[in-house]
Amino acid sequence: MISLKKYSHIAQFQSLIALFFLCMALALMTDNFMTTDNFWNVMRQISVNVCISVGMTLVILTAGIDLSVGSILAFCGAVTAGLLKYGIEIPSANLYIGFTVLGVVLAGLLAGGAMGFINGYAITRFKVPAFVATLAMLTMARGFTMLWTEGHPITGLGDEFGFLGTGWFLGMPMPVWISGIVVIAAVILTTKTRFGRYIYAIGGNENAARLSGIPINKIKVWVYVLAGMLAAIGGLLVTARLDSAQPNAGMSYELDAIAAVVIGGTSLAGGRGTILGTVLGAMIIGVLNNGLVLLDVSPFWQQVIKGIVILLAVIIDKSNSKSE
Amino acid sequence: MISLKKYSHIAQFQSLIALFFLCMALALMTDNFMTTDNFWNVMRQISVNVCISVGMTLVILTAGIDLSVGSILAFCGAVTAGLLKYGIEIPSANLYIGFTVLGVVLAGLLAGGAMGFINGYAITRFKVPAFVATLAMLTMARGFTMLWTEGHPITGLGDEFGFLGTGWFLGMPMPVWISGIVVIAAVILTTKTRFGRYIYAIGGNENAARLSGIPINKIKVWVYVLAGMLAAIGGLLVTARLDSAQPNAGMSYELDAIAAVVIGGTSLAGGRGTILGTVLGAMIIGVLNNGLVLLDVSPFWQQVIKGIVILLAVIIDKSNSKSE
Amino acid sequence: MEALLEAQHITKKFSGVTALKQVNLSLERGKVTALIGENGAGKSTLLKIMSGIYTDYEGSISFKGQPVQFSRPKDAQDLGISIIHQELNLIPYLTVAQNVFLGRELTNKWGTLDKGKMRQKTRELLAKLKLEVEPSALLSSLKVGQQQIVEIAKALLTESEVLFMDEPTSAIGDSEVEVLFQLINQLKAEGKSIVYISHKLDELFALADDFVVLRDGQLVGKGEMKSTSREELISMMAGREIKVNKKADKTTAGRQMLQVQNLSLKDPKNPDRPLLKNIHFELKKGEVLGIYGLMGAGRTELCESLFGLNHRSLTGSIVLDGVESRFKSPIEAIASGMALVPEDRKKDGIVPGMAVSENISLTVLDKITKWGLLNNKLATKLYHKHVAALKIKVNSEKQLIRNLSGGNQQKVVLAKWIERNPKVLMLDEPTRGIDINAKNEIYELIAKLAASGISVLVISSEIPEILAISDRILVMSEGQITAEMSSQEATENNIMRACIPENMNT
Amino acid sequence: GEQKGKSPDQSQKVAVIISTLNNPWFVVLAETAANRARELGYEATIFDSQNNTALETDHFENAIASGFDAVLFNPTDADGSIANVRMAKKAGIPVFCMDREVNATDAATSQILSDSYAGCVAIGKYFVEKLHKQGKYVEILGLVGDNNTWSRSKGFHSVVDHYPDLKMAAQQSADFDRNKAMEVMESILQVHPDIKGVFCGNDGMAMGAYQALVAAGKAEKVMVFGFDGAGDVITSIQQKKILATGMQFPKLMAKTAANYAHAYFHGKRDFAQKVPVTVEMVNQENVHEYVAYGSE
Ligand SMILES: Nc1ncnc2c1ncn2[C@@H]1O[C@H](COP(=O)(O)OP(=O)(O)OP(=O)(O)O)[C@@H](O)[C@H]1O
Ligand SMILES: Nc1ncnc2c1ncn2[C@@H]1O[C@H](COP(=O)(O)OP(=O)(O)OP(=O)(O)O)[C@@H](O)[C@H]1O
Ligand SMILES: [Mg+2]
Ligand SMILES: [Mg+2]
Repeated sequence: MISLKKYSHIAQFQSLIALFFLCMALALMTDNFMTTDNFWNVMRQISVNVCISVGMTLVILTAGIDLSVGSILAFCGAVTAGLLKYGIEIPSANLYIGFTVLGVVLAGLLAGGAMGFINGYAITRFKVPAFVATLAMLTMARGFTMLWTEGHPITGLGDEFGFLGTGWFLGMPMPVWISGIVVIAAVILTTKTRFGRYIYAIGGNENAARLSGIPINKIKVWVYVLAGMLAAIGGLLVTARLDSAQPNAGMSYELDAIAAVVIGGTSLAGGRGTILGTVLGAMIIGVLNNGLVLLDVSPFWQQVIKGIVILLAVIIDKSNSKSE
Repeated sequence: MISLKKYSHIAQFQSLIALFFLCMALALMTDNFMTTDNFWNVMRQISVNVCISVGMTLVILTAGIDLSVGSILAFCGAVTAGLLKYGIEIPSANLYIGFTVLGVVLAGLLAGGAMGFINGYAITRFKVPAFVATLAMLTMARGFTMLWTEGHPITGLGDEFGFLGTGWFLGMPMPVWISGIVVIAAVILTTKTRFGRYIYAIGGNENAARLSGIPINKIKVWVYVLAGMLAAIGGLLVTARLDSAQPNAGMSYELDAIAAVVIGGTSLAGGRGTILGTVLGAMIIGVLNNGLVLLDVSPFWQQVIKGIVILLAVIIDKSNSKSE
Repeated sequence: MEALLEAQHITKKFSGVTALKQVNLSLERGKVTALIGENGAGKSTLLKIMSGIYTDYEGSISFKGQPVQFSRPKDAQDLGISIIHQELNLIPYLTVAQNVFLGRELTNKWGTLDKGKMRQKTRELLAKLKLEVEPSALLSSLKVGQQQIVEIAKALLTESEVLFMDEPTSAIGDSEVEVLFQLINQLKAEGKSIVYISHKLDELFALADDFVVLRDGQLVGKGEMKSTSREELISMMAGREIKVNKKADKTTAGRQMLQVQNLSLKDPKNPDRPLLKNIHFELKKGEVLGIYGLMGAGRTELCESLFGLNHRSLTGSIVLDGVESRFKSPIEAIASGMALVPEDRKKDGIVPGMAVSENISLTVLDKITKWGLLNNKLATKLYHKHVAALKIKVNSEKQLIRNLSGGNQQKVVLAKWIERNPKVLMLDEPTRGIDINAKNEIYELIAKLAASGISVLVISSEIPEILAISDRILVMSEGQITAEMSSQEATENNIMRACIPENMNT
Repeated sequence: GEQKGKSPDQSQKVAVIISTLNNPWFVVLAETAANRARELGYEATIFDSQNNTALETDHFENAIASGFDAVLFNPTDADGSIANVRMAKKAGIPVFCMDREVNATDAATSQILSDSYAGCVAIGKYFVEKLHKQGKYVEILGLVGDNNTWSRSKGFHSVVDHYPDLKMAAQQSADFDRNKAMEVMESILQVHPDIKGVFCGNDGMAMGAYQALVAAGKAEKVMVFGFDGAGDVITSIQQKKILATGMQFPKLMAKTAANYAHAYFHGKRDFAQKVPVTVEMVNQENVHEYVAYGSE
């Protein structure tokens, strides 16, 4: 029995194999999968999930979870679009503040960070389980989105903003640039910084981390803030791509994000996993979505097949890394 | 670092207080909350969530989770309705099997049990994390429901079947009878039987449970089977109440169920919690939903308020049991 | 005499590591066999195989002459083979009675649990073991030592013919050990066969008939206990001679490093009975202060309080190096030069899923940071420095710490604090579950650290250990300091006298 | 945009992109469109946008990448879907909107629309008439973030709000869900047992509200109005349970869209930008003229 244990620190290895086979199969079964166009297609489509999943990875590494990312995405998208289009007007004070694109982007990030902060604060200060705190935020942020938009989409945001979602730069779509930068930053953060090391330590054994003098609460709050900001970036991308902020955007995106994280080999118990694994997980899901359409599978069957593939991807992962 | 562990077995105590205050507030703010009619109303409305949440409690006590209950509910409702209305017809064999109400109820339970079994099997045999296995099932069962119903509701199921959802018996609505029996059975199961004891043991320390000779895998599979069957009962109730099986029934019911379980004081880490706590949790959610409508709160604000109440309910719980 | 349980040519490999090589073990009725060996020698693994926990191994096992093949722990239990595990295997949120009966619950005629009877039986069992806790107490409210006795009770519940005990005394005090020994002798008299693992050789000489020594997974010696000596056993275990060092007299004239005055700790549950009461002591620079006490005496609470953990319920004064230091968190304590090696290694000491080198650097990440980023080269250098200095047995930098033996894990935890060069190093049971060889190394290390100017506070439940390492000894009982003596004055007798709670004497 | 080089005899591929398949009305729309396209000799594929504009974008991209030749399109959002239609246009692919419009006249090749607003104006008028211009009523909204919810609600209120004696006792959302509508209605009835009418944003919710009224023994006293023209409700109107619904003609719209695509492949280019398909009110008097999702 040869064990792959030696390689178990590259948990994403298994995901890579799964992705490879998936791509091979699709390349054989359709003409259109292996084209440059379709490649950028898939990459652009996964870019939102990649941003959210990266944040989710950080959260899950600390043994937490964030169910609110989809709602935060919607709220930040709406805030961004609303400020860009209408600015802030306070008639009583005879005040009007207009926003540049950079301004609204920062405002969106700030909004996402603030919601993440509330999550983190409830979790660390009041010891609310992450599942519950973020479940409550899922509901609240959706409500705030409705209140802010009054249930209507905000549309017509201009080309400059739209460029972030639809433009190309140096032969690569903007969303791919943005998610790419997010990934690289997150890889550095997790592997090369103290902050990253602390994330793993907290997820691996919170008691030991506390007794080693790691500021558990501070780190955790930051992790949720980052997850909120990354959801905001996702919201930005979605809004810019559509030239419209939809109040219903991001519904159940949290499940896709968690699926990407887990398929990518990160343990829900915390302490183990990598950003690159998550990216592979997101790619598997993206390729699958793309491939099922290319293959003309009926929408009803698509759901069944997607479920089966998620299961298989994780089973392959497990059965290879077990071997003890 | 000493905690109030002594009282943690009456975790539902806090939920009771939260429920009490909620009811008091509503009784003061509306005339119609404290009426017999409205009482049965709320009880009937929570009966589905109670059934699902009881199953969810068992699963969470073993430190698992079941995201697929909503989809299983929809599938079983559709199977029940379909068999009742159309039976099974195999033209090639010149075969037609009709079903009685009892027959379809059993068939629905069987379908739910079978899907739960698949969850349990994937989790125990292939070591797929419960989150992923049931996430995959969430997608698959929804797909199967669509395939079975072809996307259309199955309607016109007859009074005998409808009685299960809308009838009264000895002054109590049938759904309340059914969910009441489920609760009593589950209380006995968890507190008075070996099976129940093993559920707590597995959630408390799986390794220790294994070394004590407890058949971990068997118990876990059974727990998911039960969760599936309880989702099926939920599906039955929904279908019978509406006289119609809706393919999109049960969407995101899993979140409501988990919220009920957690508000009821059960730990997501497993090993701690009670069925009665969960029932209280479901009542808090049900009373809140009812109250917000009675007060005619705008739908936009309802979500915000619901999120805040969930958070508060859990914070009260925690801050009283913390005291470190 | 026919063997009751016999294992032949047992070989067991863990991905890469060979834990056992062709080991034979034969157990007879009415005999206590001591299983001896260094950390990682394979003792626990052998017992786990013989009790049905590991099922994939080479070799054969026979019970009463019949070959048997266990496929799960229950199979062994059914034949009458019980095991007390080295690690506690109990469910924290169940009660004591529920734990004792776990997997073997009694039911009444309705098929439901017979709770009354189980509680009753548990009470009897605990009385036999002289553990005064309610069967309905939650296990998590018990101290480690009490939990270990529950674990023993669990194994004694059924009438077993073979009883494996894997370091049952590692967490309990001497008086409980006494009780246990009486029990073992009684079982032996009833014809039971017992295997006893312990690193405390004195216990083995007092108890065992036969011995078996394992080294690196191989059987290196066996025989009768009475025809061997301590020195012979140790040299068999280690493959070389070992001298147990005695504490050399030392006059510590350093300045005051830590002054604790009137320290009291409230118990939020039980305000009348404080966990710590008017604690008063001083620690000089470069001094080793030993704290002895029975289980539950409050020693762990004292260290935790000094380390900033219980600051809300704490009153009194702590002066560290001339500065009033009531820390609000470990972060502050560490920044001011405190360090704590906790009692429960697995739970509080290590991050099991992290590599050895990552565990070492966890407290000193600033030392391996360059240009704001963690630097692998510096981390490797740090790792090699400590592996060499502390003789940590480890395959590679990347090896996960959970795959190390207990002693080596402990050394890693020590390394991560030594690197911070603390003013005061607190060690809570630093040698629990650690073999003699590693123990001596840790003793030497403590002496070296003290010589380098670090003040050390050591908690131990073993009197010889306390005597061997301390310059001065405090004895605690029920949250109070009941005696203070220099190591010259200290004897087993006066230490024991000070640690017995008063109400027990009356 | 530049034309794809496929000769008409090669099998053309038609994408049917639908806002959601979670509602039978849209399933009918999708399947009719796909089946009609197949009848005309084309390959047809259904895409489910799951009410998610971003997913809709993915579908458009995938459809363009895999060489579809026309899109029969049911937009998720009038504004949010514009970018998607433009993308197809840029790739030289004609888009025919069905049922819902996109708020741009230069994007889709043609839009075959059912005017929810106007339909609900008609229902509003009938509602006023049946309630004799006075009394308490309840409105049950669909998903509050969905623009159909609002166009229906606004159409209804544009009429009803002119009658000061018609008092809206409660306005609640039931997410287009039958079960939620029933539960919301049950609760509302506790506070307002004296309502005379219920207007629901779709037929599923109308059925749910009706079920609640039956359970409360008020089915006779309270008039229920729906919108869509779903099978259940048509039957219920025949049985005098539900008072009226707005019949949109999904089958008609879907067939028209598929026929337009067919014409497009044969060279036709001069399509009307908007082709309204009137929403007809189905009530107990004229219900015999209708079947589910269409007319006799
Ligand atoms: N699950 C496992 N996976 C990999 N290696 C293991 C595992 N369990 C034990 N080992 C290795 O097998 C060897 C024997 O371990 P074992 O626990 O039997 O030692 P021991 O003699 O009981 O030591 P100690 O005195 O520290 O308890 C050690 O090298 C250990 O690292
Ligand atoms: N969680 C708890 N529940 C109840 N009592 C506790 C708890 N923790 C500590 N105690 C009590 O606090 C006192 C001090 O405990 P502490 O852990 O400091 O003792 P110790 O001397 O370190 O013992 P040990 O050698 O067992 O670690 C004991 O009387 C113990 O019974
Ligand atoms: Mg061992
Ligand atoms: Mg202690």
